[in-house]
Amino acid sequence: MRGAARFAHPVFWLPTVLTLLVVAALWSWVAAGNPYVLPTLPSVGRQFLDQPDLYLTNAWTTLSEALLGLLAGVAAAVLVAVLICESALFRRGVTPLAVILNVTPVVAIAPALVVAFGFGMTPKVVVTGLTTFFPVLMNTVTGLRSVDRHVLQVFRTVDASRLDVLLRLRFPSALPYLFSSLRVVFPLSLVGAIVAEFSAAGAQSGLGTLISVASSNSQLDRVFAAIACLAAMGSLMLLVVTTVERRALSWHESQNRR
Amino acid sequence: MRGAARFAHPVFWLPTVLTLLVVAALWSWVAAGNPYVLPTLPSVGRQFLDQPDLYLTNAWTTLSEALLGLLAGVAAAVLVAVLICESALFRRGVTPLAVILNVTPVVAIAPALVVAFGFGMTPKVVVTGLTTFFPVLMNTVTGLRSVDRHVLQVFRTVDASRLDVLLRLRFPSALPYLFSSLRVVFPLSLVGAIVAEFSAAGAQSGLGTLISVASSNSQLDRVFAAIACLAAMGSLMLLVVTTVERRALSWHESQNRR
Amino acid sequence: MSTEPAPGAPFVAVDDACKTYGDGEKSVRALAHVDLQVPRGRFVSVIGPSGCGKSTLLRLVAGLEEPDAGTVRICGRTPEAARAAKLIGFVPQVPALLPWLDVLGNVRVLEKVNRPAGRRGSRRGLASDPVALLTRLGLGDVLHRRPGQLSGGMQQRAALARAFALEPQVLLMDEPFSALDEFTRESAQLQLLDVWQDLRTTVVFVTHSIAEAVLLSDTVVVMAAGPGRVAGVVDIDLDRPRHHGQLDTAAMHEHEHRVRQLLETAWNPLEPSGRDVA
Amino acid sequence: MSTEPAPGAPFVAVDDACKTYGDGEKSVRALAHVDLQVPRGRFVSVIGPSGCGKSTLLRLVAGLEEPDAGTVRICGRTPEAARAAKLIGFVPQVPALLPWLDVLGNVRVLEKVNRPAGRRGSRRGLASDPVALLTRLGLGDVLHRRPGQLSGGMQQRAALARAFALEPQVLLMDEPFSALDEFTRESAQLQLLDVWQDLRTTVVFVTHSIAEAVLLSDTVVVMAAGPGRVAGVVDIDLDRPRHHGQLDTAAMHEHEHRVRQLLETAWNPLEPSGRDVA
Amino acid sequence: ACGGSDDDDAAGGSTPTGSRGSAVSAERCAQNEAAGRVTYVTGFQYQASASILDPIAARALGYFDDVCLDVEIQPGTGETAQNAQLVAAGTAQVSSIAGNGDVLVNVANGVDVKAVAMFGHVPVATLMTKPDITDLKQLEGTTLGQKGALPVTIEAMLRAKGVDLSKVKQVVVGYDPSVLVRGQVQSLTGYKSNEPLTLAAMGEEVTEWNPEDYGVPGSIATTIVNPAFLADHRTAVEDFLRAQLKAYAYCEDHAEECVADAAELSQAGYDTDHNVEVWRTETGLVDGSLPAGQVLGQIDEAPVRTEGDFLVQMRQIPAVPDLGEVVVPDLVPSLYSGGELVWPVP
Ligand SMILES: Nc1ncnc2c1ncn2[C@@H]1O[C@H](COP(=O)(O)OP(=O)(O)OP(=O)(O)O)[C@@H](O)[C@H]1O
Ligand SMILES: Nc1ncnc2c1ncn2[C@@H]1O[C@H](COP(=O)(O)OP(=O)(O)OP(=O)(O)O)[C@@H](O)[C@H]1O
Ligand SMILES: [Mg+2]
Ligand SMILES: [Mg+2]
Repeated sequence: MRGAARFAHPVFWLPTVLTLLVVAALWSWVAAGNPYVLPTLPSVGRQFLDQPDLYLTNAWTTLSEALLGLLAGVAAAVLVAVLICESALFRRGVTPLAVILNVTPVVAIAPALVVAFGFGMTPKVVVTGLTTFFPVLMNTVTGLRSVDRHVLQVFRTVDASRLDVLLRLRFPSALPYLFSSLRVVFPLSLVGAIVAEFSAAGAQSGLGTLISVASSNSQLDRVFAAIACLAAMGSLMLLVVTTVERRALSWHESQNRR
Repeated sequence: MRGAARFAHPVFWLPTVLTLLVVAALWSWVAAGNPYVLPTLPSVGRQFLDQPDLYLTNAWTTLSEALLGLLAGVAAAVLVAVLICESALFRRGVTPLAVILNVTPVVAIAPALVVAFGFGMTPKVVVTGLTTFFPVLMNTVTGLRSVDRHVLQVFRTVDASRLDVLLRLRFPSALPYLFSSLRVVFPLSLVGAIVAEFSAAGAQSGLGTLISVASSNSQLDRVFAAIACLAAMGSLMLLVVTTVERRALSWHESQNRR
Repeated sequence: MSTEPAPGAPFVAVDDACKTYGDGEKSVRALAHVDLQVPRGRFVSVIGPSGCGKSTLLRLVAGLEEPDAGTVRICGRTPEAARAAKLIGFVPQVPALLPWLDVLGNVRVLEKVNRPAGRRGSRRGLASDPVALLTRLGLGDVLHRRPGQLSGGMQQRAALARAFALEPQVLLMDEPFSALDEFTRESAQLQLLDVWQDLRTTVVFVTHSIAEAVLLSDTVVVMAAGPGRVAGVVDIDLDRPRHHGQLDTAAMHEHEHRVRQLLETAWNPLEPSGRDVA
Repeated sequence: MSTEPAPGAPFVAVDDACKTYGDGEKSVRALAHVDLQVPRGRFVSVIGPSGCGKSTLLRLVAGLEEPDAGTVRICGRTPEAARAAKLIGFVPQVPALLPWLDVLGNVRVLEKVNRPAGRRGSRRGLASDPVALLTRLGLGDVLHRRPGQLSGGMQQRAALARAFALEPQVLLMDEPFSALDEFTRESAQLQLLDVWQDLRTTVVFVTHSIAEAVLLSDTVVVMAAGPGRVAGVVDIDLDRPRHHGQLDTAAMHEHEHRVRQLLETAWNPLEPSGRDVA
Repeated sequence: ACGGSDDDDAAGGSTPTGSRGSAVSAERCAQNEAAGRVTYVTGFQYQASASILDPIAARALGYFDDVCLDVEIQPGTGETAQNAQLVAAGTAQVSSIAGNGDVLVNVANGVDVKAVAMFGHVPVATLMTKPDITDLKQLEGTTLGQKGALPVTIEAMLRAKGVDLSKVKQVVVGYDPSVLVRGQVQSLTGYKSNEPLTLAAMGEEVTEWNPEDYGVPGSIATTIVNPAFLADHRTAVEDFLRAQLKAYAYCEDHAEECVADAAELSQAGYDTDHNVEVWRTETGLVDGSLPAGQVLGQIDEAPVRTEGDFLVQMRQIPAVPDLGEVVVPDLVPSLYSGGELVWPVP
């Protein structure tokens, strides 16, 4: 109830709306002077009105790739973070690998991905997973380590198993860090999915494919309509994470309102 | 002294070396079966031996783009994080914008970047900056808010100025979060620079350009030699961040060794 | 000096203050209609059962919480204005040190933040020499250790030094000696009395030790819980300076006894199950 | 029961333990050649000036720190083995509650983590009913509040309940009542004595209150600082059960006096500048 | 989620075809079916280029069905090296690649594919300038926009005209051809069948400088196959090309219908009008450059060698690979009889 009321209050949405209006004004001004660089806002809007289905179905493709990739990437990152945190040997072994995966440009390994995973959705999910992996890994490692010394001592005096320390102590302590990274990777997963659609053969649909096709035809209005979809999805994902975070971290200083 | 000795000890480097050996073995096995997907390691090595200059100069170009972008992106992110943390209005206004910037694919805004920044290094620095901006922003915001309640109260009783609270209290409290994100964005900045070279205007050199040309010619050995450069640079950057972090956060739980 | 209130008016005045934490079903009434008047330069101790709202009252005076009803005035001003005038020194119940600074740094950082207070020009030895201050508190050897490397009592003393160094007009202290042994505590008490007398500081001092309250204070305020309220006030009309040798005098015992009685009535109705188990 | 040591052997034995924190120039000698023998079922208090190494000693016994030299044995085993056998209950100097769990959750989580101890089968009321335990400690109304919503004393009592609920064979407590008022403290003391007598628990109890140490203990160990060492041991040969009414008896005073004297000599050489200011 | 080959509705072209196998003998049908699913990767998405639109149409028209082929069409990303690698790895069996030059570069870099057909005999790349440029020499001291690397054919053209390339500033531009119109670059590389059309549609007038006018060799749309697949299932490759060529001919007359088929396949937005133009332009280039006496699709060693020598000269490859190993010249001619495509196949 209070949550919903919060959203309805002008203080909540007015700044957002105002910023968007300012951006729109700036946009229109630039677009008027540079019709080849930015499409006009009405022409972008018309895209949605003319073919809502086109954007909905492609957005859905990209969103489902992004969400599956998120699931895989976040799960893998948390798992590896746990292993890194539990074993320095593992950390030294795996960190260089993680960096390699992180800096390898997708376009370079796109053929390998298609060979390994076929033309379907899998390579896109893999790319998205790789994109989300590193930020979550780094934050979760720090989070798992940021355990209050005294509480850890209490747990150690009762000979808490590593699993208990992990699940009941380290994991909750890591949540503020984990959520910070989730706020990063939820929107970022969309970028991962799009880049995968750009660069791996076999992309039949998705906003990335749409942007790629539209830009090869110089259909600026379509490109930017797709970007608008992405921005909307990204903002929504961020809102979801923030809302869950607010509930899950009500005990943490970072959620104090002043 | 102790730092240097630490690196020299086998416990430090052996796991890394072992992992790399295992990866190399796996690699060779895959490359033998699929020479079109992965080049053999000797052929990659030969690339370096044959043309060390090529890789050094291009790596330097990419590195300088990445570092400049990092500087800009991290500075902007910390600044915006401070503003967000100081004003809820600003947060509501600016967050959607940040998401839009974060999810916009570089390829789509490449023309706009050219118009705005010309063909030089600037558009790459801008793209790199945008890549690094969001992770740092999100973590720094959480960090600036994660201030111990009691310490904050003490500061408030002496009517500490916002600036004092920020510089002397919030900022140090945010350091563990900031460093987590720096560990992410230092390697990530290389990806940003490369993507910029792929898609933004005016790239004449840089590992991204090298990869893009080589991969369109199926010169896998060259592609992977460039990736090896990236991985080496990324690992080095990570090592630098981690070392600085260790010193700067010696007071923080996350740096406890067990 | 602009900090002088109207003559006769109390320096710290809490009028009919109420404070409830949270809302709805889960709300907690921490304070109900609490009055507290502290004339300038007075040393007032607040004593009461655990959870009765002593810390809340102190935070209210410091302006760290808003009362739901009633008013708080320091020297005739709102707590915010008093903070802006750099009148307040606060020792919270936990040491609340900055973990990234050493002991000396922790004392100095608050001085720096409090800078405009320096303009009063009345600075004496204290603030200008935090090292001496820390040394007197027995921390001379650990000036450059970080809080994480200190014992509990050392942390508490560092927090104490930090507040003393501010030379505040009002010193609000929340169980500042709870982690100190008898002798270190005595030394710290003496130093507190020094600060108080030299600066004519007004002190509001939360403690659980009846003896300490009686020894140090002009007035002991006894609070009761459920909800937090003032159960009684005991004026300690003993001569100054007092010293620990007086602890066993009849006059002292008499006062202690009155405070203990008040406290017992304040405590008893609350936790009926507490005492009958033996 | 497998936890029985060889007859006559001390249950908790610290032999010639040394502990230095850090290394190089910045090192701190916290303990030097400390011996401590606690027979099974004994109640031993440790008292000493702030920073003399009491907490360090307790952490050494709990196996949370390794001694640089010397040995620690609990029931003939290493602290690690004792922990594995779920013999130990520890109340640290700070409450160390989990901020994301409510009071009840904080008590239960440690029980769950300590699960194999349940297999001892000897569980009595305590652990099986944490709500009753918390109610007796005056926390019956705040079972579902989180640590951040509790007063300092409430947090300390929650930490106390958490340790009691474990029904440990050895209870290591670091100033567990420091944030409690006189009456709440008395009630908590009584409950501690209950636990101790019912379970034949061996207690090592760090406190700053001489009266408390004398009232509760069989033996008071007085420590001195610089570096931390045992300055003297006072056996309290008073009858059990004792009660607060005895506080003013001559026998009690006599013991208190001896402890105070030991403590004073332990304290005095350390901070020569501390007392001469008056 | 792949290909359109699962939805049978897509076969509803306007020319009704016979049932499965109607155009082949039972024996050949069995041979083709033994090849299993044939994966074809297009050059770029479902764009109406030669070797993209025609296979799509062949599927839609049911031609593949008629020859008992189970074809799956996967959209490529425009990075034709990826197509070559996928074919060499066997992930795809057949693909289209920009031209012979690309085949040679890939093969020279160790990617093992065979070229079985090609369509146009001119380079597809072009250099656009504003009309005020009347001599390429004028480009010295100006900025040239390209898409990642200057196409060798353009480079050769510029060199042939004596342009000092060190005096031309090269920059990489995005997909947006308007950089030329806005004067940010004075020349811009592109595909004859894309950017000029786009600019024309914007109403902008540009000059196209075509390499073939300066004696630079080139080709459009070379079909590559996996060598092992070719060895094991030659009839399948033959009949794939047969169906593709038949569809090519059909689409020359029914451009709108074929583009509509592609549009239907494309889920990511399709500019039908633009693509009809693309198809018309490309077929014009293909047909216009077909050497006399050759059949459509025919690939011979000679033009490939010319391109190879050219690439060696331009330092793109160290040496021309053994063309006997790369080019399969006899496959396409065998599809014809007396200049006519054989259909149905006996
Ligand atoms: N983690 C640490 N690193 C370095 N020095 C430490 C550390 N913990 C404690 N010390 C030092 O060891 C000495 C003993 O500390 P300890 O906490 O045991 O004292 P204590 O007797 O418990 O004091 P208190 O009564 O104030 O709690 C002190 O000088 C303290 O500064
Ligand atoms: N932030 C908070 N949110 C909710 N309830 C709170 C909060 N702070 C304090 N309370 C409640 O208010 C009451 C008074 O707390 P307060 O800390 O003022 O007690 P206290 O007298 O200082 O006790 P102690 O002697 O134990 O420190 C308690 O019931 C406590 O649970
Ligand atoms: Mg309190
Ligand atoms: Mg201690």
